[in-house]
Amino acid sequence: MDIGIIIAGLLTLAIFSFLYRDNPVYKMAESLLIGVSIGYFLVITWDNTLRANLFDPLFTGGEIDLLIPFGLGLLMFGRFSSKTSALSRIPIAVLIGSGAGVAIPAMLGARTLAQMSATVQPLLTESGWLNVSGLVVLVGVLCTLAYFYFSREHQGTLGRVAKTGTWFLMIFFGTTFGYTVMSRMSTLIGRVEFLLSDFLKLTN
Amino acid sequence: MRRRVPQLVCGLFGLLIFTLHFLTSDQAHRTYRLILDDYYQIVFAFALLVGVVSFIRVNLKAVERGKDRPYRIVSLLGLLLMPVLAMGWGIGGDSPFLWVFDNVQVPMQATVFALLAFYVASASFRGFRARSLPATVLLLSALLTLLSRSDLGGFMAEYITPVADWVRYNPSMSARRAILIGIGLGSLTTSLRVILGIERTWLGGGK
Amino acid sequence: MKQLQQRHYVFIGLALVVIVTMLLPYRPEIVPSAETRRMHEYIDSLPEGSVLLISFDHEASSLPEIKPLALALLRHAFSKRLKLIGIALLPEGTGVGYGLMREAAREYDMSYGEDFVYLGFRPQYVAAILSMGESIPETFPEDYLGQAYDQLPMLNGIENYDDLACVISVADGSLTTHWVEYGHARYRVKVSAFVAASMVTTYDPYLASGQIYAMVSGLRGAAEYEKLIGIGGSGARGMLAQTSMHLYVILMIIIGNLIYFRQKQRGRG
Amino acid sequence: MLLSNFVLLNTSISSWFDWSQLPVLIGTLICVLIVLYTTFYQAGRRKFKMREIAGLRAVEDAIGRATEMARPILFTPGWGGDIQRPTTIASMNILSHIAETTARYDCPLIYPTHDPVIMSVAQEVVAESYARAGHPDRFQSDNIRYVSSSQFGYAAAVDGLICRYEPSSIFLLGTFEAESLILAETGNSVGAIQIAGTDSTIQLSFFIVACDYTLIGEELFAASGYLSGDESILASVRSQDIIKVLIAFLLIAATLWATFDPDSSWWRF
Repeated sequence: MDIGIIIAGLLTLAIFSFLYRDNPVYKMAESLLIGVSIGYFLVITWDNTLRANLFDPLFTGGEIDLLIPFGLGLLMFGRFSSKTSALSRIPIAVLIGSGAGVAIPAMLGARTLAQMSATVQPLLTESGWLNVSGLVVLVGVLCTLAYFYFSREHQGTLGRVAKTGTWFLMIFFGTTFGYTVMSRMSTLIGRVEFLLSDFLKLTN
Repeated sequence: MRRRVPQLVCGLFGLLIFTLHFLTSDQAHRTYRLILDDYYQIVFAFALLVGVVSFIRVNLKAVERGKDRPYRIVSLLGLLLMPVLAMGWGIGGDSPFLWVFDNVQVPMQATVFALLAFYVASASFRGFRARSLPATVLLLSALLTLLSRSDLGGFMAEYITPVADWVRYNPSMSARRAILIGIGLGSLTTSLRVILGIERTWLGGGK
Repeated sequence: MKQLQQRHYVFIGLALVVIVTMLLPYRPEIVPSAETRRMHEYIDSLPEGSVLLISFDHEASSLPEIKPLALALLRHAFSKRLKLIGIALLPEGTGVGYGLMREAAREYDMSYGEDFVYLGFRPQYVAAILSMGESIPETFPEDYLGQAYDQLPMLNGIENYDDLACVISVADGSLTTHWVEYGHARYRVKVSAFVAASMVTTYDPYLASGQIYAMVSGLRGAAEYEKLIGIGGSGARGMLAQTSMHLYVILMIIIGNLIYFRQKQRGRG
Repeated sequence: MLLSNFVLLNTSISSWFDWSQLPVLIGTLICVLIVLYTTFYQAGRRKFKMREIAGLRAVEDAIGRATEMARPILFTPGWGGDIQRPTTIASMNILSHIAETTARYDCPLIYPTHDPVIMSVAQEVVAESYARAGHPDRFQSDNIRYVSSSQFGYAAAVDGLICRYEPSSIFLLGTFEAESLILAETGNSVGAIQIAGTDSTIQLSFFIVACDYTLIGEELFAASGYLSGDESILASVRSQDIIKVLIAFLLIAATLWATFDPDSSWWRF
């Protein structure tokens, strides 16, 4: 049998042993996973980012404007000593600042405005009937928004509306839970398929 | 000085990126890409080196103290192994680097993921109690979805699935919309405060 | 200690259900849903030679669910002679995406560089999505195999999203959101998705608002798509186990509640 | 002359301004005005009061419990976010508050993360909190550690920490993906009190089922203001409420409009 499959199969069983409880076999597999996954990520980052986007274009391609991000990156090394650690705040400031600059139009456009537009539907159908689904969506959005209203205690009318909002929330959480169960079960099916057919050769 | 400079840098970059979002000129687009793509990645890569050094330090200290020694050594060896393989034989198609990834890392990760199926079952057993009206609504909605997506044929396909789909596209979706709008607003104001320099926690707190 | 044991019984039950149903040879009948049909019709309607960008936005760990989905899509696209560009936005999906494209391409005799290319991975997904809107060749100066962008005949004249029919995100998490929020919102590129079932409700609002054009989800969606294109695959194989496991979870919820109500009654008595 | 100048200006604007983004620009300006108004004008005049959020009292209880039992607190921001994400910033605000309390009672605070930048920022935040509490000597930077960037490597590592430290309280505040339930169920198995809060809508359903208290979406942002007592955050929560009221009115008005004039489209942004 392929040595790779044997190793993969044994490691699979080692991780599953955590279901019983934390144990030395699991701990060994866990430590290996952590180490190998950091190593993998390190190599990929080196190859994709530092080599391909910084050192190659800077030192062989002569793209001098890359000196700015290079300098910013080096400032991160300030963290190695408590005296210089404040230097690392500058590259972090660039990340956080530009992240905020991207987030504002993105959050407003795609999250808020687009979701608002999609909520608006005529409440009467073309044949003159009440558009029940459209009304439910509108009421759902309004009630749930009321649940997220923080400036006043949820009493009286606001309280009743917000409470209806929690029902909508619960319906949503229930539906999501249901769909996610499907997904998680598929993953287990995949693992069991591997164990049964590749590792133990019980099926094909 | 230790606070002012980063705060200023942060505000300027925020404003710059925000403005660039609305511009169409090639120069604007190029700058936007340069900052978001190259700056982000390169700074992140250096931060990763800092993170890895800290990881190694924490583990070496533990090895010295003798706490969980074998496990810590395995972690460190695993971390060392990947760059060594990559430097020796490359990372392409049939390299040992990818072999370790495929036969060690991927199966373990997929199995940790598969643990979720068991946790879903135990959480369903433990957490889905009809304690109150909202909890009952949660439970019924979950049951409805699960039933509708099981292939039980006949009755299910004809009656339960349409009802479940209606619930999914209407009441359920409306709640998610409102959550999205709310998160959008929360993110928006947080980002504004970051750019305006009112939000300073990331500098270690601003009080 | 008592709770620990209860937990273990639940685990053992689930393990038995999945192992036994996987060993049985029975395959249930599958009826494709409207949602899956919409995607199928869309891909079917594209003229030969249209370019699709397929983004493998998933981790290696979700392969069991993603693989049947991705293969169904790739097989359909190749059989319609569409041109495919593959990319990955998560490092772990990179090798997986390349492997899947090659596997499907072999079945249809598609050649690399003419009918499909794989550009590989770009870190920082938001940045990568935005950057491709400006220029794909600048974002990916070379492909996964290290060949220069302009050396690949298929990529001739493909500058940015305007030159694509659609972006299809194959995702196990929330990355499709970024295609919508950055790709679609800023560059108006059409976005469709093949996603893990867990992501369905996340994407419903986008699907309903048209920000996502069409969506196929989960092992079941894969089984439905396999049926529509008339090719069997691993989607159909897992369906019996899937249904049995749903019923098991339902049973757990019911038993949990029975115990809860009995305890409550005892508490009162 | 004047008119032609104006036309010239107008055409030059239209050539460099992306008109499809106009609603976003207007929306942003309105929001900026409201935030500025509540932060600088209204805040000076009256104190903001906020409604009680159940999860918040629980935060204080959880800290109290850990200090009483002299067991560690574990805080993790999830695998899905990075430092640019507003949710991460909100989570840092809460971390800062919790760290101040743990410093006072000398209760260990373990903070594993998947992102090295988040690690750096969290170290600063916690170090500063310990200094503010008057115990800079109690701060151990090694407790704030980078574990692995891989999703399930991170999950396995945090699971391991939970089993070995047996924290009495666990805070899962930030952006989570599939790892959410792995962490929550493991936390439950060691008997920890768990408080979760996230903007990831799917994971909310798991947190609701498995954790003791869950901050839903925007509540996380509000909580960061409430706990830190920071007037400026409370002011922005207030501004969010004002915007929400505007949105509600706009939705109702647009729906009525669309009902009586189905061909209208001014409300499509």
